[in-house]
Amino acid sequence: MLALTDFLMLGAILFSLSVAGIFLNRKNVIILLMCIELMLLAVNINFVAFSHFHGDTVGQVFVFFILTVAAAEAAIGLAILVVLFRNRRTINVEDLDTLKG
Amino acid sequence: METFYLIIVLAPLLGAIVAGFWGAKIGRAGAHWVTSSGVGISALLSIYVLSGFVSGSRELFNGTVYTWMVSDGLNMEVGFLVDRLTAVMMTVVTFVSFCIHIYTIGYMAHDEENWPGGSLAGANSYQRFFSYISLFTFSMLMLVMSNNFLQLFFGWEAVGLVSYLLIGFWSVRPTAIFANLKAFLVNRVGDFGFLLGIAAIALYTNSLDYADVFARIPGLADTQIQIFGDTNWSLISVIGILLFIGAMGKSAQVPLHVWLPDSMEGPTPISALIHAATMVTAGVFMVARMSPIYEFSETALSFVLVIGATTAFFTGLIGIVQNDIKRVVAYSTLSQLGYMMVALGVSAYAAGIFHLMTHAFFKALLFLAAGSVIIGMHHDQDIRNMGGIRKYMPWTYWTSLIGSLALIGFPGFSGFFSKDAIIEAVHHSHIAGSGYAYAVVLIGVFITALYSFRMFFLVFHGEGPRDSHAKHHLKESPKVVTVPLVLLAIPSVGIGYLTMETMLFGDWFNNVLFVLPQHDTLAELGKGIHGPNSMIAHGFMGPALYLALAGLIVAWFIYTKKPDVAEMIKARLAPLYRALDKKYWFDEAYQFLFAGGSRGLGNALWSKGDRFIIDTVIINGSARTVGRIADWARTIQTGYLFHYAIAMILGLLLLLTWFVIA
Amino acid sequence: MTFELFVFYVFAAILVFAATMVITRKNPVHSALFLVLAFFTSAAIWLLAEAEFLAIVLVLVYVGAVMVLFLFVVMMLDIDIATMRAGFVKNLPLAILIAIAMVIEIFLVIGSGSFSLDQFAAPLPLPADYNNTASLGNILYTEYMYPFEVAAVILLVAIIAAIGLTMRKRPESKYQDPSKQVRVKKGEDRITVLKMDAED
Amino acid sequence: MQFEMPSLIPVLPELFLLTMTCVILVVDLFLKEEQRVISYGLVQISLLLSVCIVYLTSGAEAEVIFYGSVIRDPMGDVLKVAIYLISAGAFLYSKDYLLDRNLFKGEFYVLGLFAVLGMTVMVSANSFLTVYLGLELLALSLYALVAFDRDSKAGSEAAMKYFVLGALASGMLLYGISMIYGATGSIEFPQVAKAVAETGMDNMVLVFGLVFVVIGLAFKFGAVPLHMWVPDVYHGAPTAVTLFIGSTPKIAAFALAMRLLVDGLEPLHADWQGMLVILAVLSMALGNVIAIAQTNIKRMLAYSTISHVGFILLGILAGTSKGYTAAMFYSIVYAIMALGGFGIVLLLSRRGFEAENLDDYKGLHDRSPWFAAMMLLLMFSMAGVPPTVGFFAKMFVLEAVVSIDMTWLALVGVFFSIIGVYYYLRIVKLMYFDKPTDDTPLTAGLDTRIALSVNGLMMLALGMFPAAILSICAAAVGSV
Repeated sequence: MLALTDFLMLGAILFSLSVAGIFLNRKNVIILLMCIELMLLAVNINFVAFSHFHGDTVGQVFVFFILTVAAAEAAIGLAILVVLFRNRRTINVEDLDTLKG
Repeated sequence: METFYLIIVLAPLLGAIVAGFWGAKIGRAGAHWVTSSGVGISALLSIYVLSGFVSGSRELFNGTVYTWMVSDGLNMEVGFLVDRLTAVMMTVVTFVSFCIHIYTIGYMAHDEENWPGGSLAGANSYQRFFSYISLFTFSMLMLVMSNNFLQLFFGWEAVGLVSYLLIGFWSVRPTAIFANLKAFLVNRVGDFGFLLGIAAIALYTNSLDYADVFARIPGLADTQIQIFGDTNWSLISVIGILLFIGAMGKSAQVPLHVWLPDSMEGPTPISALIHAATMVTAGVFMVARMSPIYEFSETALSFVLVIGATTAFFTGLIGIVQNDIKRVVAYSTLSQLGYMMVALGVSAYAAGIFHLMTHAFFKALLFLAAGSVIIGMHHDQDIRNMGGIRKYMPWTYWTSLIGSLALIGFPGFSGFFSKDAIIEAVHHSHIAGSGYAYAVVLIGVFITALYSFRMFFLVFHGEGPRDSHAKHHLKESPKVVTVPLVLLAIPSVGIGYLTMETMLFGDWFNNVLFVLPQHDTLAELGKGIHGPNSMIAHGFMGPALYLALAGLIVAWFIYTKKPDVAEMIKARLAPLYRALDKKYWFDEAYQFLFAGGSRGLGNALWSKGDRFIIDTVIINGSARTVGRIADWARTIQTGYLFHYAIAMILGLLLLLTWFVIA
Repeated sequence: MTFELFVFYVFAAILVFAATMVITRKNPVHSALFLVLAFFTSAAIWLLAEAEFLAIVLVLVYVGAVMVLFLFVVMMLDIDIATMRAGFVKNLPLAILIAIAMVIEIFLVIGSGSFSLDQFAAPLPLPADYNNTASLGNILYTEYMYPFEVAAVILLVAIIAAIGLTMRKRPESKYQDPSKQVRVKKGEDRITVLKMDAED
Repeated sequence: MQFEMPSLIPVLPELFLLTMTCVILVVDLFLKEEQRVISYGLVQISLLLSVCIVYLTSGAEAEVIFYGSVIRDPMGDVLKVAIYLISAGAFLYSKDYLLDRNLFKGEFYVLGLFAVLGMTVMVSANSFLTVYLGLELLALSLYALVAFDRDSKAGSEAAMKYFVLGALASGMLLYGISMIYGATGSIEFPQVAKAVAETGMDNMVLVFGLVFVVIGLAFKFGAVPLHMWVPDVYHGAPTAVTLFIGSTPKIAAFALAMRLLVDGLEPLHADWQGMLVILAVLSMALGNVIAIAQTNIKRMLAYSTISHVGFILLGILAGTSKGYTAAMFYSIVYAIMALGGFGIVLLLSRRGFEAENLDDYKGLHDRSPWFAAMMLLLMFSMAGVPPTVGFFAKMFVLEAVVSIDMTWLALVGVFFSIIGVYYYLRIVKLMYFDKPTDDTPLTAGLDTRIALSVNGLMMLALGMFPAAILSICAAAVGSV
């Protein structure tokens, strides 16, 4: 039978992959944004699974809101990205180092 | 009612703030008007309060104005306790302060001459001075009107602060800076004891409110505590002595008296207001206020008595050999403070407060008169250069005479009643040390008369000033100086006669000062005395009066008739003279012990190693190390997003490992 | 192994593969497309968990709108892909290490039995006439009215922010800005009078 | 399903502010450039009216509405009032700055008000869902505000960093929330607390979820090691935005901590206390030490923020009502201090010139003795020199820590705040003892001058009468 643990493990792997992705990617901010989407997906899988096994819909409602917020977040993130690109002509993560120390 | 008392306290503060912050804007006249009217309002209202108590229409007030904070059940509040003792103190403080405000207008009129040209600190010094003395009045009122130990301590420190500011007022003079430092250091010793005393009270009674503490003290009378090893100490004695150490600092009792004579480096109005009339009597007021504590410890009372008597006698002796007009008055102040402490020591609290009051008037008068002479002499303070000033400054002369007579306790003058009451109270006391104290205060009377009139005759009688230039310029001081002299001369003469009955023997201090029946020396004394005239008559039967007259006559004889006698005595008693002239080497001893001692220690250590360890390693080293760590640590902030992310993730992993897995 | 479990594992494997591709591709367009794949597979997994409505929303909203936005931006920005992979291998070991540490820690917790079938029995399949959308809608507009409104505000913020940050008039077109002209101050902005010594 | 329309009175402040924000958004469209000050006026009026509405709808009893999503209690009311007032101050200070840089736009105020709204939603949240949405509303508005100066390279860089790290942190927070939901089966704080108390403390999953929640929370606070965004964002953002980010969000973060940790996860106190100890010690140490090496005042104040956060965490981790009171007092006082500190930075900046370097403060006393004195008070207060209010804020926190027998922690706090005194006093030294490098007169409107003076003098006044705010905080916390 499909157990709760299976879903959670899947979520955990996705979560770890997205974390690794944020660290791994030093060239392209867009991929960082995608990693964040991936991380939210991991969380959503957790919520859907818990909701299924608890037999209530609260978890699904939460996912609904996370999706909404993630969409808004993506919009703002991309807007900032565009501004950044216009100012610097690059979206290389390694070039974002004028503020430090 | 609260608002009414708040006005009394806040009016001087308001004046101080206005004159302090906007001194440059409102100018000199603005500054002295705003501060004088603030203090004037307080003085009028204080007199109104006092008259209310006299007529019996005013009730005791004890209330909290503002709860500052509550910590572990300990209430820290601002509150007022206004009873008859407070009313007397308020009136004395505000009245003297008001006189001094007016006097300062004349005294500081040419203050810019005291500063080198272009000195930044000298800018608006006039306004600043007024701001300080008003601030002092506020602080002193906070101190005397307090109903709890916290506010008492606040006032205690605040008057100290203003006192430091004013001693060092002429900050371009190295002597003023030195005196300032000395006052600061010596008072820290006293404050340390005071703070420990308050802490002990808070610890054992869990309250800072006077009424609560006093209610709990009888229950603690038998409590013993262990401080060092297994020796038992009576808690009340420890508290009493600790608090008194604070009073010794503030009221300049031996051996913490060394700062007061040096404090004369400050402008004369300050010497009158702070270092004679009010602040230095804070210790006396405090002990009287704490009478419900002191009454339960004869040890503490004896301690107070012996210290007071020693101060009264030995500092008076020094007064005889001083040549600086202000220092003579300063030593006389020390001696009189000793008298007040003696009164407290024999539980004659009322007599102590009574002497405090009369002394405030006549000593302020004497100081202001000295200041008037100094103005006339163009800031020459050496009495050997003076003489014959009587002709030039009649107002100053007559008021000085009144002040000096009051000081030596001439019958009918205010000082007579207060000093005689103290001496007689000591006579009736039986606690340890009272025999020594009685002998000492009696001789003290002779000495007081001697130094007071030595100064009086040297300044006002005899040949004119040696310096003909000075003579040429000598003239009576302006009205703003002489009017306060007259204002102060009136109570110096009459206040004793008018109030002694009620204050000493009447019910004025009932429920305010607490005296155990077995200690009640004043009641015993009161049996034989009915009214002021009876007290004067009684005075003629005791030795004190004759000693005072003897002192006066000796002074007259030596310093006007046979000046060479003084030289002869000086030669005969050379060692004693040296001891007095050097003030018993207290300053030298302290210099040696504390300043010199540490210097010797420093020399004893290998100086290079010392310098290396202290300067290089600890001071510079730690600063440099922190700086270096800071420089290194900021490189953690690389500016790279992925490093920031990994810091977050590592933080997460750290907490996970620590709290979940482990 | 039941059919359900088999389907789950297949989709899970595809999902993990897609996610790995997302973070390792050098071309952001590829990454985005793998992310789309990841969303599709997880939508399928959500169907297994009987969250039909969310599965549809994920495909429609996420794949249909958000990912398209991503692709749009990727293509709009003129990015030099050639330099994109330098230093990638250098960081790989640490990244793998961190990911593995993370996975192990999480597995230790969720694999400890708290979420096993003994604790959480697999729920019975819901009746055929059960309407996931209706039941979600029922509570969304009643119990969760307040969060719903807040979410609406969040979307409004996103609109304002995105427009405010990115909308601009083309800089190369010449035009006058009257408000700027009006606000020029006399001395400092317009002209500076230089005092110079007359040369001999 | 029966649906009962809940009473809207308890959320009236939020509703009002939302309505007004939308009104401003629309009104602003029809305003000419030179009439833009009308929007500004509307913003201030709405904030002040919101304060009044909070006052009118307040009450000693806590009310839970919207099926457990929202709670209105005295703590929330007090924090909301503080947020409204301090935000109003922030908008006031930034007006001249924005005008000088062509940033005086309606969107700034609309986004700012949405951020305020987000904070108040957090403050009155009663479930993980509401908290999360409030948090995102705040965060998204702030991301946009940081990038608000579209032509600033530093601004867009800061915004990007803030965005990525913020999204990462909220992902972690959500992961934690999902675990807690899984373990307890609820997302409403009272039910969660009940379930946690029943399942017992040794539930590994709960602690696991808690770690993620604490991490998300620590990011919002800017506690070490989740502090990296703070200096870069403070530095890169336009100073007007830095002022805003530096002040009220600390109050919101405190509310977040109270709601999550105390309302929701109180039974796990022993666990989160340990975590907060680590974060607090690291924050106080790193913040105070790195601040010494800074030459840019915005960065310096950013590191100083980190160290202050350490102190706020100390108060929270005490876990007693005394500790919560102290932390609440500290966060409100800190917001006021930061407002004043950045207000002075704004005051010294002018068109084409940012007073960002410490050297720009040289000889301020000669240029303006009054504002030098105000800065002195603010620096003293941040350093914790008596009798300014900063001293009492620190003292109350330390007292709370000592009273739970963690004296060593208090000593650590004292040690690092002594190190911290150095860099605050360095500013004082620069202002009073160095010669000014430029002597341009300060150009600021009367409103800014008055507000800054009040702000500076408050340091002293609140120091004299700390009980005024402390008793309010104590009463508010007592109801939790």
